[in-house]
Amino acid sequence: MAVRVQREDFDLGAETAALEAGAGAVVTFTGIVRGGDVSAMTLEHYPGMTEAALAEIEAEARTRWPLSGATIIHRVGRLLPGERIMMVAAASAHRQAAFEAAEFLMDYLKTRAPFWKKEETGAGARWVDARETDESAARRWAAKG
Amino acid sequence: MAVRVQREDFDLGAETAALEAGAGAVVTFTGIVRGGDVSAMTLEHYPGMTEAALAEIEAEARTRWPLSGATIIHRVGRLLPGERIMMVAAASAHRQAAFEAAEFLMDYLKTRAPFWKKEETGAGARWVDARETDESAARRWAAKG
Amino acid sequence: MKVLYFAWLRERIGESAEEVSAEGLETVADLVAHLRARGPRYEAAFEAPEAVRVAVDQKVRDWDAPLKGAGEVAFFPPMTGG
Amino acid sequence: MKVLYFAWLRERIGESAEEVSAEGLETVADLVAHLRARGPRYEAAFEAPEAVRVAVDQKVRDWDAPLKGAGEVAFFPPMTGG
Repeated sequence: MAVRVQREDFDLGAETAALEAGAGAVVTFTGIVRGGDVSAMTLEHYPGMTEAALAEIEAEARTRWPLSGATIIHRVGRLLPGERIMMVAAASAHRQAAFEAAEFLMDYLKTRAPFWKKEETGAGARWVDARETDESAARRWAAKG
Repeated sequence: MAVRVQREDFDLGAETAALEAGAGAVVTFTGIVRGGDVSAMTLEHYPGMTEAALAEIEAEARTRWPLSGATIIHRVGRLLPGERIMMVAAASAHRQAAFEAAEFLMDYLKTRAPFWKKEETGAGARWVDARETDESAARRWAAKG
Repeated sequence: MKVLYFAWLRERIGESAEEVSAEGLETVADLVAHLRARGPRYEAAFEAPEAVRVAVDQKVRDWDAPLKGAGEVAFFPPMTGG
Repeated sequence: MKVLYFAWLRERIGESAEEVSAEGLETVADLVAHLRARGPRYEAAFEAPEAVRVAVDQKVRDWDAPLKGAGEVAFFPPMTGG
Protein backbone atom coordinates (compact mmCIF):
# COMPACT_ATOMS: atom_id res chain seq x y z
CA MET A 1 0.00 0.00 0.00
CA ALA A 2 1.48 3.30 -0.98
CA VAL A 3 0.06 6.75 -1.49
CA ARG A 4 2.40 9.58 -2.41
CA VAL A 5 2.14 13.22 -3.42
CA GLN A 6 5.41 14.49 -4.83
CA ARG A 7 7.06 16.93 -7.21
CA GLU A 8 9.43 14.32 -8.63
CA ASP A 9 8.71 11.89 -11.41
CA PHE A 10 8.09 8.22 -10.61
CA ASP A 11 9.30 4.93 -12.07
CA LEU A 12 6.30 2.91 -13.27
CA GLY A 13 8.35 -0.26 -13.73
CA ALA A 14 9.74 -0.15 -10.19
CA GLU A 15 6.37 0.70 -8.66
CA THR A 16 4.71 -2.16 -10.51
CA ALA A 17 7.49 -4.62 -9.66
CA ALA A 18 6.94 -3.84 -5.99
CA LEU A 19 3.34 -5.06 -6.35
CA GLU A 20 4.09 -8.24 -8.31
CA ALA A 21 5.00 -10.56 -5.43
CA GLY A 22 1.96 -12.64 -4.60
CA ALA A 23 -0.15 -11.17 -7.41
CA GLY A 24 -1.29 -12.74 -10.67
CA ALA A 25 -2.24 -9.47 -12.34
CA VAL A 26 -1.20 -5.83 -12.05
CA VAL A 27 -3.08 -3.09 -13.89
CA THR A 28 -1.60 0.40 -14.07
CA PHE A 29 -2.82 3.74 -15.32
CA THR A 30 -0.41 6.56 -16.15
CA GLY A 31 -1.65 10.07 -16.87
CA ILE A 32 0.45 12.30 -19.12
CA VAL A 33 0.29 16.03 -19.85
CA ARG A 34 -1.12 16.35 -23.36
CA GLY A 35 0.33 18.91 -25.71
CA GLY A 36 -1.82 20.66 -28.28
CA ASP A 37 -2.45 24.25 -27.20
CA VAL A 38 -1.21 23.59 -23.67
CA SER A 39 2.40 24.62 -23.08
CA ALA A 40 2.51 23.70 -19.37
CA MET A 41 0.27 22.55 -16.55
CA THR A 42 0.50 23.35 -12.85
CA LEU A 43 -0.94 20.98 -10.28
CA GLU A 44 -2.01 22.49 -6.97
CA HIS A 45 -3.16 20.42 -4.01
CA TYR A 46 -4.30 20.67 -0.39
CA PRO A 47 -1.43 19.30 1.70
CA GLY A 48 -2.65 17.02 4.43
CA MET A 49 -6.15 16.57 3.08
CA THR A 50 -4.81 15.17 -0.21
CA GLU A 51 -2.83 12.37 1.41
CA ALA A 52 -5.79 11.51 3.66
CA ALA A 53 -8.17 11.45 0.69
CA LEU A 54 -5.85 9.21 -1.34
CA ALA A 55 -5.44 6.81 1.58
CA GLU A 56 -9.23 6.69 1.93
CA ILE A 57 -9.71 6.01 -1.78
CA GLU A 58 -7.17 3.20 -1.63
CA ALA A 59 -8.74 1.71 1.50
CA GLU A 60 -12.15 1.83 -0.18
CA ALA A 61 -10.78 -0.07 -3.19
CA ARG A 62 -9.40 -2.73 -0.86
CA THR A 63 -12.78 -3.29 0.74
CA ARG A 64 -14.37 -3.77 -2.70
CA TRP A 65 -11.82 -6.04 -4.42
CA PRO A 66 -9.40 -8.70 -3.17
CA LEU A 67 -6.23 -6.69 -3.82
CA SER A 68 -2.76 -7.83 -2.85
CA GLY A 69 -1.53 -4.28 -3.27
CA ALA A 70 -2.32 -0.83 -4.63
CA THR A 71 -0.36 2.34 -5.32
CA ILE A 72 -1.39 5.92 -6.01
CA ILE A 73 1.25 8.51 -6.91
CA HIS A 74 0.29 12.04 -7.92
CA ARG A 75 2.71 14.77 -8.86
CA VAL A 76 2.27 18.45 -8.03
CA GLY A 77 3.94 21.57 -9.37
CA ARG A 78 4.56 22.67 -12.94
CA LEU A 79 4.71 19.97 -15.64
CA LEU A 80 5.38 20.14 -19.36
CA PRO A 81 3.61 18.27 -22.18
CA GLY A 82 4.72 14.65 -22.26
CA GLU A 83 5.53 14.57 -18.54
CA ARG A 84 3.81 12.02 -16.32
CA ILE A 85 1.17 13.51 -13.99
CA MET A 86 0.15 10.51 -11.91
CA MET A 87 -0.19 6.75 -11.75
CA VAL A 88 -2.35 4.21 -10.03
CA ALA A 89 -1.69 0.49 -9.85
CA ALA A 90 -3.85 -2.35 -8.55
CA ALA A 91 -2.57 -5.89 -7.97
CA SER A 92 -4.73 -8.97 -7.46
CA ALA A 93 -4.78 -12.70 -8.08
CA HIS A 94 -7.46 -12.05 -10.72
CA ARG A 95 -7.34 -9.86 -13.78
CA GLN A 96 -10.90 -8.55 -13.58
CA ALA A 97 -10.40 -7.36 -9.99
CA ALA A 98 -7.17 -5.59 -10.97
CA PHE A 99 -8.83 -3.85 -13.94
CA GLU A 100 -11.91 -2.78 -11.99
CA ALA A 101 -9.94 -1.56 -8.99
CA ALA A 102 -7.62 0.51 -11.21
CA GLU A 103 -10.63 2.13 -12.90
CA PHE A 104 -12.20 2.78 -9.51
CA LEU A 105 -9.00 4.38 -8.19
CA MET A 106 -8.91 6.66 -11.24
CA ASP A 107 -12.56 7.68 -11.05
CA TYR A 108 -12.34 8.48 -7.33
CA LEU A 109 -8.99 10.20 -7.68
CA LYS A 110 -10.42 12.54 -10.33
CA THR A 111 -13.40 13.58 -8.25
CA ARG A 112 -12.55 13.02 -4.55
CA ALA A 113 -8.92 14.08 -4.14
CA PRO A 114 -8.13 17.78 -3.75
CA PHE A 115 -5.99 18.51 -6.81
CA TRP A 116 -6.52 21.35 -9.26
CA LYS A 117 -4.99 21.80 -12.69
CA LYS A 118 -4.08 25.10 -14.30
CA GLU A 119 -3.11 25.08 -17.95
CA GLU A 120 -0.88 27.59 -19.70
CA THR A 121 -1.80 28.26 -23.32
CA GLY A 122 -0.89 30.80 -25.96
CA ALA A 123 -4.09 32.65 -24.98
CA GLY A 124 -3.19 32.78 -21.28
CA ALA A 125 -3.62 30.53 -18.25
CA ARG A 126 -6.89 28.82 -17.29
CA TRP A 127 -8.06 26.53 -14.52
CA VAL A 128 -9.30 23.22 -15.86
CA ASP A 129 -13.03 22.78 -15.32
CA ALA A 130 -14.33 19.66 -13.60
CA ARG A 131 -16.10 17.45 -16.10
CA GLU A 132 -19.53 16.01 -15.51
CA THR A 133 -18.39 12.81 -17.24
CA ASP A 134 -15.79 12.34 -14.48
CA GLU A 135 -18.42 12.80 -11.81
CA SER A 136 -20.79 10.34 -13.45
CA ALA A 137 -17.95 7.84 -13.90
CA ALA A 138 -17.30 8.04 -10.15
CA ARG A 139 -20.99 7.71 -9.33
CA ARG A 140 -21.32 4.37 -11.14
CA TRP A 141 -19.32 2.73 -8.31
CA ALA A 142 -21.70 4.07 -5.69
CA ALA A 143 -24.55 2.37 -7.54
CA LYS A 144 -22.65 -0.92 -7.50
CA GLY A 145 -21.21 -0.58 -3.99
CA MET B 1 2.75 -0.61 -32.36
CA ALA B 2 4.70 -3.55 -31.11
CA VAL B 3 3.96 -7.23 -30.78
CA ARG B 4 6.66 -9.52 -29.45
CA VAL B 5 7.00 -13.18 -28.43
CA GLN B 6 10.19 -13.76 -26.48
CA ARG B 7 11.91 -15.86 -23.82
CA GLU B 8 13.41 -12.82 -22.08
CA ASP B 9 11.77 -10.65 -19.48
CA PHE B 10 10.54 -7.18 -20.43
CA ASP B 11 10.76 -3.73 -18.84
CA LEU B 12 7.26 -2.41 -18.20
CA GLY B 13 8.52 1.09 -17.45
CA ALA B 14 10.48 1.35 -20.71
CA GLU B 15 7.65 -0.17 -22.77
CA THR B 16 5.16 2.27 -21.27
CA ALA B 17 7.45 5.26 -21.67
CA ALA B 18 7.69 4.44 -25.38
CA LEU B 19 3.91 4.91 -25.63
CA GLU B 20 3.66 8.12 -23.64
CA ALA B 21 4.54 10.63 -26.37
CA GLY B 22 1.30 12.06 -27.72
CA ALA B 23 -0.89 10.14 -25.28
CA GLY B 24 -2.87 11.38 -22.30
CA ALA B 25 -3.36 7.96 -20.73
CA VAL B 26 -1.56 4.63 -20.80
CA VAL B 27 -3.12 1.52 -19.25
CA THR B 28 -1.00 -1.59 -18.76
CA PHE B 29 -1.70 -5.13 -17.67
CA THR B 30 1.06 -7.40 -16.41
CA GLY B 31 0.49 -11.12 -15.83
CA ILE B 32 2.63 -12.90 -13.24
CA VAL B 33 3.13 -16.60 -12.49
CA ARG B 34 1.24 -17.28 -9.26
CA GLY B 35 2.78 -19.54 -6.64
CA GLY B 36 0.66 -21.75 -4.43
CA ASP B 37 0.96 -25.36 -5.55
CA VAL B 38 2.61 -24.38 -8.84
CA SER B 39 6.40 -24.63 -8.82
CA ALA B 40 6.93 -23.64 -12.47
CA MET B 41 4.99 -22.93 -15.65
CA THR B 42 5.99 -23.60 -19.25
CA LEU B 43 4.53 -21.54 -22.07
CA GLU B 44 4.34 -23.17 -25.47
CA HIS B 45 3.29 -21.33 -28.63
CA TYR B 46 2.83 -21.74 -32.37
CA PRO B 47 5.67 -19.77 -33.98
CA GLY B 48 4.46 -17.73 -36.90
CA MET B 49 0.77 -18.03 -36.16
CA THR B 50 1.23 -16.46 -32.71
CA GLU B 51 2.84 -13.29 -34.04
CA ALA B 52 0.17 -13.01 -36.74
CA ALA B 53 -2.63 -13.49 -34.20
CA LEU B 54 -1.18 -10.85 -31.87
CA ALA B 55 -0.80 -8.38 -34.71
CA GLU B 56 -4.42 -9.03 -35.70
CA ILE B 57 -5.65 -8.52 -32.13
CA GLU B 58 -3.76 -5.26 -31.91
CA ALA B 59 -5.05 -4.07 -35.28
CA GLU B 60 -8.59 -4.92 -34.19
CA ALA B 61 -8.16 -2.84 -31.01
CA ARG B 62 -6.99 0.09 -33.13
CA THR B 63 -10.12 -0.03 -35.27
CA ARG B 64 -12.30 0.04 -32.15
CA TRP B 65 -10.60 2.76 -30.07
CA PRO B 66 -8.61 5.91 -30.95
CA LEU B 67 -5.25 4.57 -29.77
CA SER B 68 -1.98 6.42 -30.16
CA GLY B 69 -0.13 3.18 -29.47
CA ALA B 70 -0.41 -0.37 -28.19
CA THR B 71 2.03 -3.07 -27.14
CA ILE B 72 1.68 -6.81 -26.58
CA ILE B 73 4.61 -8.81 -25.21
CA HIS B 74 4.24 -12.48 -24.33
CA ARG B 75 7.00 -14.66 -22.95
CA VAL B 76 7.46 -18.34 -23.79
CA GLY B 77 9.49 -21.09 -22.14
CA ARG B 78 9.74 -22.08 -18.49
CA LEU B 79 8.88 -19.47 -15.86
CA LEU B 80 8.96 -19.55 -12.06
CA PRO B 81 6.39 -18.15 -9.61
CA GLY B 82 6.72 -14.38 -9.39
CA GLU B 83 8.07 -14.07 -12.92
CA ARG B 84 6.27 -11.89 -15.45
CA ILE B 85 4.40 -13.83 -18.16
CA MET B 86 3.15 -11.09 -20.42
CA MET B 87 2.05 -7.49 -20.71
CA VAL B 88 -0.27 -5.41 -22.80
CA ALA B 89 -0.38 -1.62 -22.93
CA ALA B 90 -2.84 0.72 -24.61
CA ALA B 91 -2.25 4.45 -25.05
CA SER B 92 -4.88 7.03 -25.94
CA ALA B 93 -5.79 10.65 -25.41
CA HIS B 94 -8.67 9.43 -23.23
CA ARG B 95 -8.61 7.24 -20.16
CA GLN B 96 -11.74 5.24 -20.93
CA ALA B 97 -10.42 4.25 -24.37
CA ALA B 98 -7.10 3.17 -22.84
CA PHE B 99 -8.83 1.08 -20.16
CA GLU B 100 -11.25 -0.58 -22.57
CA ALA B 101 -8.61 -1.32 -25.18
CA ALA B 102 -6.31 -2.90 -22.58
CA GLU B 103 -9.15 -5.14 -21.39
CA PHE B 104 -9.98 -6.04 -24.96
CA LEU B 105 -6.35 -6.91 -25.72
CA MET B 106 -6.27 -9.19 -22.66
CA ASP B 107 -9.56 -10.93 -23.43
CA TYR B 108 -8.59 -11.61 -27.02
CA LEU B 109 -5.05 -12.59 -26.12
CA LYS B 110 -6.37 -15.22 -23.71
CA THR B 111 -8.70 -16.83 -26.23
CA ARG B 112 -7.40 -16.03 -29.74
CA ALA B 113 -3.61 -16.31 -29.54
CA PRO B 114 -2.00 -19.76 -29.73
CA PHE B 115 -0.28 -20.10 -26.35
CA TRP B 116 -0.61 -23.05 -23.98
CA LYS B 117 0.38 -23.22 -20.34
CA LYS B 118 1.68 -26.28 -18.55
CA GLU B 119 2.03 -26.13 -14.78
CA GLU B 120 4.42 -28.17 -12.65
CA THR B 121 3.06 -29.06 -9.22
CA GLY B 122 4.04 -31.41 -6.42
CA ALA B 123 1.51 -33.87 -7.89
CA GLY B 124 3.01 -33.72 -11.40
CA ALA B 125 2.60 -31.56 -14.48
CA ARG B 126 -0.74 -30.55 -16.00
CA TRP B 127 -1.89 -28.52 -18.97
CA VAL B 128 -4.00 -25.56 -17.90
CA ASP B 129 -7.60 -25.87 -19.05
CA ALA B 130 -9.21 -23.06 -20.98
CA ARG B 131 -11.79 -21.30 -18.85
CA GLU B 132 -15.31 -20.61 -20.03
CA THR B 133 -15.13 -17.26 -18.18
CA ASP B 134 -12.27 -16.21 -20.49
CA GLU B 135 -14.28 -17.17 -23.56
CA SER B 136 -17.35 -15.27 -22.36
CA ALA B 137 -15.19 -12.24 -21.49
CA ALA B 138 -13.92 -12.24 -25.08
CA ARG B 139 -17.42 -12.66 -26.50
CA ARG B 140 -18.70 -9.50 -24.81
CA TRP B 141 -16.67 -7.44 -27.29
CA ALA B 142 -18.27 -9.19 -30.26
CA ALA B 143 -21.67 -8.19 -28.91
CA LYS B 144 -20.52 -4.56 -28.68
CA GLY B 145 -18.51 -4.54 -31.90
CA MET C 1 -10.33 29.39 12.80
CA LYS C 2 -7.98 28.98 9.85
CA VAL C 3 -9.54 29.58 6.42
CA LEU C 4 -7.79 28.28 3.29
CA TYR C 5 -8.35 29.06 -0.39
CA PHE C 6 -7.23 27.00 -3.37
CA ALA C 7 -7.00 27.42 -7.15
CA TRP C 8 -9.00 30.32 -8.55
CA LEU C 9 -10.52 31.14 -5.15
CA ARG C 10 -7.01 31.74 -3.87
CA GLU C 11 -6.19 33.86 -6.91
CA ARG C 12 -9.34 35.99 -6.65
CA ILE C 13 -9.00 36.58 -2.91
CA GLY C 14 -5.25 37.08 -3.11
CA GLU C 15 -4.55 34.98 -0.01
CA SER C 16 -3.98 31.26 0.48
CA ALA C 17 -4.78 31.27 4.21
CA GLU C 18 -6.01 33.61 6.90
CA GLU C 19 -7.35 33.60 10.44
CA VAL C 20 -11.05 34.38 10.80
CA SER C 21 -12.89 34.62 14.09
CA ALA C 22 -15.68 32.08 14.26
CA GLU C 23 -17.69 34.25 16.61
CA GLY C 24 -21.31 34.50 15.54
CA LEU C 25 -20.80 32.04 12.64
CA GLU C 26 -22.81 28.83 12.98
CA THR C 27 -22.44 27.25 9.56
CA VAL C 28 -20.25 27.35 6.49
CA ALA C 29 -22.94 29.46 4.80
CA ASP C 30 -22.62 32.03 7.61
CA LEU C 31 -18.85 32.12 7.05
CA VAL C 32 -19.30 32.67 3.32
CA ALA C 33 -21.76 35.53 3.92
CA HIS C 34 -19.30 37.05 6.41
CA LEU C 35 -16.44 36.80 3.88
CA ARG C 36 -18.47 38.21 0.96
CA ALA C 37 -19.21 41.28 3.05
CA ARG C 38 -15.48 42.01 3.19
CA GLY C 39 -15.36 43.42 -0.31
CA PRO C 40 -15.06 42.83 -4.05
CA ARG C 41 -12.23 40.24 -3.96
CA TYR C 42 -14.31 37.96 -1.77
CA GLU C 43 -17.47 38.79 -3.73
CA ALA C 44 -15.68 37.67 -6.89
CA ALA C 45 -14.48 34.45 -5.30
CA PHE C 46 -17.93 33.45 -4.07
CA GLU C 47 -20.06 34.93 -6.87
CA ALA C 48 -21.06 31.45 -8.10
CA PRO C 49 -21.52 29.48 -4.88
CA GLU C 50 -22.51 26.31 -6.73
CA ALA C 51 -18.97 26.24 -8.18
CA VAL C 52 -17.34 26.34 -4.74
CA ARG C 53 -16.67 23.29 -2.57
CA VAL C 54 -15.85 23.36 1.12
CA ALA C 55 -13.92 21.10 3.49
CA VAL C 56 -14.19 21.42 7.25
CA ASP C 57 -11.16 19.98 9.02
CA GLN C 58 -10.16 18.36 5.71
CA LYS C 59 -13.46 16.56 5.09
CA VAL C 60 -15.73 17.65 2.24
CA ARG C 61 -18.94 19.09 3.69
CA ASP C 62 -22.11 20.87 2.60
CA TRP C 63 -22.65 24.58 3.10
CA ASP C 64 -24.99 23.96 6.00
CA ALA C 65 -22.25 22.12 7.93
CA PRO C 66 -21.75 23.50 11.46
CA LEU C 67 -18.51 25.30 12.26
CA LYS C 68 -18.58 24.49 15.99
CA GLY C 69 -15.18 23.14 17.00
CA ALA C 70 -13.78 23.52 13.45
CA GLY C 71 -10.09 24.40 13.25
CA GLU C 72 -9.70 24.63 9.49
CA VAL C 73 -12.15 25.51 6.72
CA ALA C 74 -11.05 25.32 3.07
CA PHE C 75 -12.77 26.63 -0.05
CA PHE C 76 -11.92 25.35 -3.52
CA PRO C 77 -13.36 24.57 -6.97
CA PRO C 78 -14.44 21.03 -7.93
CA MET C 79 -11.41 18.77 -7.99
CA THR C 80 -9.59 18.14 -11.25
CA GLY C 81 -6.77 15.74 -10.42
CA GLY C 82 -5.82 12.58 -12.22
CA MET D 1 0.99 -31.25 -46.23
CA LYS D 2 2.68 -30.42 -42.94
CA VAL D 3 0.74 -31.41 -39.80
CA LEU D 4 1.65 -29.83 -36.45
CA TYR D 5 0.65 -30.77 -32.91
CA PHE D 6 0.83 -28.59 -29.82
CA ALA D 7 0.54 -29.00 -26.04
CA TRP D 8 -1.05 -32.30 -24.94
CA LEU D 9 -1.78 -33.36 -28.54
CA ARG D 10 1.94 -33.19 -29.23
CA GLU D 11 2.66 -35.15 -26.05
CA ARG D 12 0.11 -37.89 -26.79
CA ILE D 13 1.18 -38.31 -30.41
CA GLY D 14 4.86 -38.04 -29.60
CA GLU D 15 5.61 -35.78 -32.56
CA SER D 16 5.48 -32.03 -33.02
CA ALA D 17 5.32 -32.11 -36.81
CA GLU D 18 5.05 -34.62 -39.65
CA GLU D 19 4.34 -34.80 -43.36
CA VAL D 20 0.97 -36.30 -44.30
CA SER D 21 -0.22 -36.86 -47.84
CA ALA D 22 -3.42 -34.94 -48.50
CA GLU D 23 -4.51 -37.45 -51.14
CA GLY D 24 -8.12 -38.46 -50.66
CA LEU D 25 -8.62 -36.00 -47.75
CA GLU D 26 -11.15 -33.28 -48.47
CA THR D 27 -11.67 -31.73 -45.06
CA VAL D 28 -10.04 -31.44 -41.68
CA ALA D 29 -12.48 -34.09 -40.42
CA ASP D 30 -11.17 -36.46 -43.09
CA LEU D 31 -7.61 -35.80 -41.94
CA VAL D 32 -8.54 -36.50 -38.32
CA ALA D 33 -10.23 -39.81 -39.27
CA HIS D 34 -7.14 -40.71 -41.28
CA LEU D 35 -4.84 -39.93 -38.33
CA ARG D 36 -6.98 -41.79 -35.77
CA ALA D 37 -6.75 -44.91 -37.90
CA ARG D 38 -2.99 -44.87 -37.39
CA GLY D 39 -3.15 -46.28 -33.90
CA PRO D 40 -3.59 -45.70 -30.18
CA ARG D 41 -1.38 -42.59 -29.85
CA TYR D 42 -3.50 -40.74 -32.40
CA GLU D 43 -6.69 -42.22 -30.96
CA ALA D 44 -5.71 -40.84 -27.56
CA ALA D 45 -4.94 -37.41 -29.01
CA PHE D 46 -8.27 -37.12 -30.80
CA GLU D 47 -10.48 -39.05 -28.36
CA ALA D 48 -12.37 -35.90 -27.37
CA PRO D 49 -12.70 -33.99 -30.66
CA GLU D 50 -14.61 -31.13 -29.02
CA ALA D 51 -11.44 -30.37 -27.03
CA VAL D 52 -9.29 -30.06 -30.15
CA ARG D 53 -8.91 -26.90 -32.22
CA VAL D 54 -7.50 -26.72 -35.73
CA ALA D 55 -5.72 -24.08 -37.77
CA VAL D 56 -5.31 -24.37 -41.53
CA ASP D 57 -2.40 -22.30 -42.80
CA GLN D 58 -2.29 -20.58 -39.40
CA LYS D 59 -5.95 -19.51 -39.37
CA VAL D 60 -8.38 -21.10 -36.92
CA ARG D 61 -10.95 -23.11 -38.85
CA ASP D 62 -13.81 -25.55 -38.26
CA TRP D 63 -13.47 -29.29 -38.79
CA ASP D 64 -15.40 -29.11 -42.03
CA ALA D 65 -12.83 -26.71 -43.51
CA PRO D 66 -11.49 -27.88 -46.89
CA LEU D 67 -7.86 -28.95 -47.13
CA LYS D 68 -7.48 -28.11 -50.81
CA GLY D 69 -4.30 -26.08 -51.26
CA ALA D 70 -3.47 -26.22 -47.54
CA GLY D 71 0.25 -26.30 -46.74
CA GLU D 72 0.06 -26.53 -42.94
CA VAL D 73 -2.57 -27.93 -40.60
CA ALA D 74 -2.15 -27.61 -36.84
CA PHE D 75 -4.04 -29.31 -34.01
CA PHE D 76 -4.05 -27.95 -30.46
CA PRO D 77 -6.18 -27.55 -27.33
CA PRO D 78 -8.10 -24.32 -26.61
CA MET D 79 -5.66 -21.49 -26.09
CA THR D 80 -4.57 -20.54 -22.57
CA GLY D 81 -2.21 -17.61 -22.94
CA GLY D 82 -2.24 -14.35 -21.04
